[in-house]
Amino acid sequence: MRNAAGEITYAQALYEATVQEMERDAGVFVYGLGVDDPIGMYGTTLDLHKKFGADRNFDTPLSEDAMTGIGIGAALAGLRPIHVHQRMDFLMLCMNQLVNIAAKASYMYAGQVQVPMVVRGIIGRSWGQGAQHSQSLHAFFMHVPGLKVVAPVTPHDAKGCMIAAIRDNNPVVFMEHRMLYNNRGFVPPEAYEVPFGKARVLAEGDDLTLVAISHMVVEAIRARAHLAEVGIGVEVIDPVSLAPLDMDTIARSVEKTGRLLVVDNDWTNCGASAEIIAETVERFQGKRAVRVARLGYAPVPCPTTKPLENLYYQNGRTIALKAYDMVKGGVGHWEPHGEDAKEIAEFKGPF
Amino acid sequence: MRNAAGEITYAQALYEATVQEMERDAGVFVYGLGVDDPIGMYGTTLDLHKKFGADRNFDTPLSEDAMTGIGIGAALAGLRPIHVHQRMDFLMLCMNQLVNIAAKASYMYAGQVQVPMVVRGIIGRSWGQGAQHSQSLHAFFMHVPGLKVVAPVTPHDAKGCMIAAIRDNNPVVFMEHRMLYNNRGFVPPEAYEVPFGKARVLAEGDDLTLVAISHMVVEAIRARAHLAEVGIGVEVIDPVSLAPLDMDTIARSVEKTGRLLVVDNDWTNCGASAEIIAETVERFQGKRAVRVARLGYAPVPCPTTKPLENLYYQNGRTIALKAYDMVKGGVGHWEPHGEDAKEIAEFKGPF
Amino acid sequence: MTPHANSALLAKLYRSIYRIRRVEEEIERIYPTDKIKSPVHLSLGQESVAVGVCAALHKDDIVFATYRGHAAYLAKGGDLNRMIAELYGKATGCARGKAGSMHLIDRAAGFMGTSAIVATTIPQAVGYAFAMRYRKQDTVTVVFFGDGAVEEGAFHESLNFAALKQLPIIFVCENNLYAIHAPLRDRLAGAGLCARAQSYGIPAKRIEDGDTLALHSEVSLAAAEIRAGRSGPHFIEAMTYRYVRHVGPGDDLFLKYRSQEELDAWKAKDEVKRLAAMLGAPEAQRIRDEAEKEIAAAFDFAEKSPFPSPRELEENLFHA
Amino acid sequence: MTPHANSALLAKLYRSIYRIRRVEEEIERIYPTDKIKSPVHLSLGQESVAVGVCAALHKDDIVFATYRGHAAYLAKGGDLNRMIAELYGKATGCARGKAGSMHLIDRAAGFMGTSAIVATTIPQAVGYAFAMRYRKQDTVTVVFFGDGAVEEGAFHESLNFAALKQLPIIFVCENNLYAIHAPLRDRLAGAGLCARAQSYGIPAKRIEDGDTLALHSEVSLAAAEIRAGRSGPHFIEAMTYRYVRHVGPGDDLFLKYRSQEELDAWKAKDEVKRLAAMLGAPEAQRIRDEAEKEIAAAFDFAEKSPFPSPRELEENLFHA
Ligand SMILES: Cc1ncc(C[n+]2csc(CCOP(=O)(O)OP(=O)(O)O)c2C)c(N)n1
Ligand SMILES: Cc1ncc(C[n+]2csc(CCOP(=O)(O)OP(=O)(O)O)c2C)c(N)n1
Ligand SMILES: [Mg+2]
Ligand SMILES: [Mg+2]
Repeated sequence: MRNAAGEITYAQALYEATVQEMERDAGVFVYGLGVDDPIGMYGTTLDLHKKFGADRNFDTPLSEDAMTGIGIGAALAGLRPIHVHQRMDFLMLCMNQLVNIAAKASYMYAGQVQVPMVVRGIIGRSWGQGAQHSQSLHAFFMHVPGLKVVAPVTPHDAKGCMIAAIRDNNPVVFMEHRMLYNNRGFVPPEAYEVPFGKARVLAEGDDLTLVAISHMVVEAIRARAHLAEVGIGVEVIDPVSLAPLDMDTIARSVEKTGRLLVVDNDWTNCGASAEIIAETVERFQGKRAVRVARLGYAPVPCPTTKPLENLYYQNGRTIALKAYDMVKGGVGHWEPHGEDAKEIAEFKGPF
Repeated sequence: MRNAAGEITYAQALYEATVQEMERDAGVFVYGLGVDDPIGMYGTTLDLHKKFGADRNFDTPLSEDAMTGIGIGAALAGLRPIHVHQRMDFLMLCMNQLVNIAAKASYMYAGQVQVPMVVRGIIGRSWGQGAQHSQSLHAFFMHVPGLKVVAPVTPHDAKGCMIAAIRDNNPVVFMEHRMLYNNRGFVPPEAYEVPFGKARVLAEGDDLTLVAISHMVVEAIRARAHLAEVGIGVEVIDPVSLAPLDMDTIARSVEKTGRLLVVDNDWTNCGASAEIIAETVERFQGKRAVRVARLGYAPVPCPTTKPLENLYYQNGRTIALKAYDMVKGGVGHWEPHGEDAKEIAEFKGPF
Repeated sequence: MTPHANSALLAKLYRSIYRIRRVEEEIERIYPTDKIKSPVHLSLGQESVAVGVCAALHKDDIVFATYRGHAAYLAKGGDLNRMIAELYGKATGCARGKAGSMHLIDRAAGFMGTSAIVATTIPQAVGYAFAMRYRKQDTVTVVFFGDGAVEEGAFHESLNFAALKQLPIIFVCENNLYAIHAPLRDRLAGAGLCARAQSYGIPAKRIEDGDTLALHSEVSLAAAEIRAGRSGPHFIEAMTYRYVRHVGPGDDLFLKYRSQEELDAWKAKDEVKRLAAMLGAPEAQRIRDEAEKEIAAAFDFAEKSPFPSPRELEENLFHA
Repeated sequence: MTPHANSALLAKLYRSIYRIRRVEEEIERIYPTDKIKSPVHLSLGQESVAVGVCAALHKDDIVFATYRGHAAYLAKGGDLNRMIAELYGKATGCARGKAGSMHLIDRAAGFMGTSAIVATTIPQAVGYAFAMRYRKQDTVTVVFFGDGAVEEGAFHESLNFAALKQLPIIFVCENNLYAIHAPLRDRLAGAGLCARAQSYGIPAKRIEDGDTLALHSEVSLAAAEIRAGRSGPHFIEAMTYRYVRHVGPGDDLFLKYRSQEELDAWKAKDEVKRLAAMLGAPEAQRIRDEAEKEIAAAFDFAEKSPFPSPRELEENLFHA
């Protein structure tokens, strides 16, 4: 898999993490619609049943609600299930088990049980995914105490977070964005954990802190390049884990820049961006005046037609414009130019 | 029902609204577990089947997921269903239909269909309701574009919001707190609508704006009384409707007081309180320094034992203390005394 | 072969099935140009189910379907121009380009929409049937869904309620043997799909080989019973087969989850060919010529239509 | 009456059922004092189901149940002191007072918990059974649920999966004829509960009259088959009846959703009395005396135990 630079894709990183953990711990198993089919969930679970047996990588009936409960039951019995969903949207069928059981079991039983379960959800985008195949909805899982939520962006973090999630003794919602699957990056071949609750400062800058979530990190980096051309220095932060959330790293950056823009891959209302802004201002009030703003999905369901879909999502330009405004105080006009995202326009499946 | 002052209870107000709308519009019907039983959902649906026939007020199998879809289908056909849930917690079984269908149908089909449906959810509290019978979770519904969310606190608003919700051509999540059912207040006997998106300033004050949601409004008023004793003037705002949310009224108040405390009947992480704080600071930044804070459920599932349950919820004293701190800048110590909530301690069912 | 098939009915069925077949083939042909920027779940091979069922319905009967909904939309009388325009993402589309292939709708034709989340339209259809009964209409609701949908809890909850209230609905399960790449036998325990429905006291019938005429007569009977108030819901398991991939155009035998033999066996009993043969050459040719013109015009209409304007992004979220 | 009932078994069953009956009665008696600040869903009248089923299980077999879980908890060997302390909200409770009556647990006894959301423990039990099979254990999982749970989609999804994978689980439906105030006939279409299970190919048996011995022998057989690897899941519909209200103590006949006659008919075949009669007076009296002492001690334990300390509020959310 690895090229000369030791790089593999995001999808390969997930595969590698899963294989290494399945080798290490006989209790780890992978299940969900399509995990043992010839596509193998974009390669992330490809042929695991051939390697580890049909008990440890199996397809399920279309029964997301019960299959979630079944994972919880197996976890209560000491196994380590990984439940895979082709789209985050399908998790709406799992909310009862996730919110009412998985999140609460440990607390409710005063720590006598644990639910070491990983729920992988893939975020769809582009090519007319539309209203029901493009949601992220991590705000739901962040809202409920008892769940952990991670959204790694790089192949390195995908592997490390997956290993950490599998080893975690609590339910972890693991968010993957389909548009990240083909990204390549250096990934150490051995097993390692990326700890939850540690944000990454991906690029430094003095003028504005740009926190971006999941695939929006890619757009944030494009925005940073745009802004560099006009002399604006942006610090880009990837929280990696959303619950727990590393507010200290974000606050440290805002301490320096005085400005915070949060770009989410989700709606803003009661979203992760609201949380990060609220927590930041609670910390800084009376100490320092900070400028804050949020960007996210347009406040509607996702339309399928390309011209509207393009407007629905934030991108390097819209982010750059907002940041420019925040730094320049709304004075002056600017039109960022240069490369736009290509992976979106070029994407044609598999779905 | 009415006493000499023209007062009825919150539960009676809901009943009256429902009867008046059922009389006005033959398409309105009420369904859900227990709605036609001898308890009649705390009286709010009592004997409606006797008055309007079994088609218009009927019990259902325990099938919340499909029964939600069935309501949506009936609404698509032009009826006006009211789906009643004894606990908000059960709505976790309805998320797929609410989030993936009800919220999206109008937009997805470019306005060719509408889903005029009311989803009533009752929030449980006290007497050991515990982790699975005490959740509010309105943040979920606020997060998703296409749903309206209301949480009336007074009998007057309960009636007016219910009538408005029934007449609304969109899905409305209607939140009722069980601890409000016996509260009495003046309610006009004729039909009227309380418009969504208009907050109420329940009491004026110059020092701090206190936005409280659902049952927390009652505690906010207690907190205001405590604070009045030490000369702190609190403006209490009840948003009434959470989506749409009347940020203008809140901002107008904060403009005056410079301080905003939001108390929710829910967790704070990615909650309504995060949204209100974030939106407020986005508006005021650069114009005026405001102090903000959030209070809500302790960040755990709800414990059943009384001593812990008492700590789990905010109350008049905890709110007053927080407000005191915000006004006094953390200087000085104060112990509010006086009456505490009685309805909680005295509550013994029905469940 | 049903003895009652008269030639008018045959012509109607052939017109419907040929048109759908050719629309799907045209979509396949156009797809590589990227003009259709949307996942398409083609009905190729499965057309006869929608055709046989919908031909037995009245205009004011209501149909709900799934993301694999082109055939049902067209068979129920959905506007072809607006469907192709929808696939192209154009403002003239049946949902102004906001919904794509997975969410077709045509209210005028009684086609109430589809969903990309498996099994979700089943309860909606039951709710629509509830409204018909509530209003004492003598119309019928039909809901199409795949064999995979039967595994979702919502299917059961829906059947139980429909049976309890004896609602005017026909459940049509398009059993194409697979959910994506997973064969039914790996997903479903027990005595089969009809047994599921029967456990709710719902009369259930399995129709083999995608037999258009058998489906037509079965649904005609069921609908007549329902309209006459003599029965509640019916369940039909329509055996059928998908010729191309789960999503997108083209063959998928290389994935090896199904065999060439299986595919060939189904193609040998292709209903488009069978109905053509029954109808006879001249009549069939006339129908084909007409359809070709209409289809070419529809793609042309879609090509020439404008995209929605940016201000439509935030429209239609709520109704006043 | 089962011919095989020997006196040791009878004594065991009577000990179990009498103890549960008296615990529930004591809870009823204490309840008006408000020392139990928790909704209680009493098993009065229904004890025999848990007793008959659990007596046929091994200690390392696993049981899941519902908010109406006192009987199953005790029958499986759950600690009585810790249960009463839990109802009192004390730190010595089986969940340190955090869970109350609706969420009992005793891992040492193989009682894995309950849920206040109907039907939610069914898939968890299936998952636990999956883990047993995964590890090639010869243990069995039993899940108790009410007749109302059968209407939830999760029930069907769970049965389908358990049957597909032939998991070591026994589904025990406590059919007490009502879900709160709603009679089963108003909620369930079709041929009854066993037919549902059978449609998944799961062997199903209905046991009448809350017959403790019949339940015991049925579960013994099913468990033996499962342990021997000769069968997958079994389904048992246990007919039973609730003597008091849905929640809380006391009579509810005044609500008129059920009749005095119905209640009397069930009380006439009360299993506590029946087993006492079969066992004979001196032995039964000895068992009763022992139980009374134990129960009194348990309430005393609960009374004297401390409440959890405030710092426990935020403990146990996560595991390290
Ligand atoms: C609730 C849900 N789970 C999973 C999926 C992913 N998915 C899309 S189509 C499909 C297979 C459905 O099979 P079937 O119902 O037989 O319909 P077919 O595609 O064969 O017509 C699956 C699993 C989905 N869309 N919705
Ligand atoms: C999912 C869900 N829906 C509704 C309720 C409210 N509720 C609590 S108990 C109950 C009746 C359940 O009846 P059944 O399963 O027969 O059990 P029983 O109480 O008779 O033992 C209902 C409707 C709930 N707790 N969970
Ligand atoms: Mg299929
Ligand atoms: Mg019952």
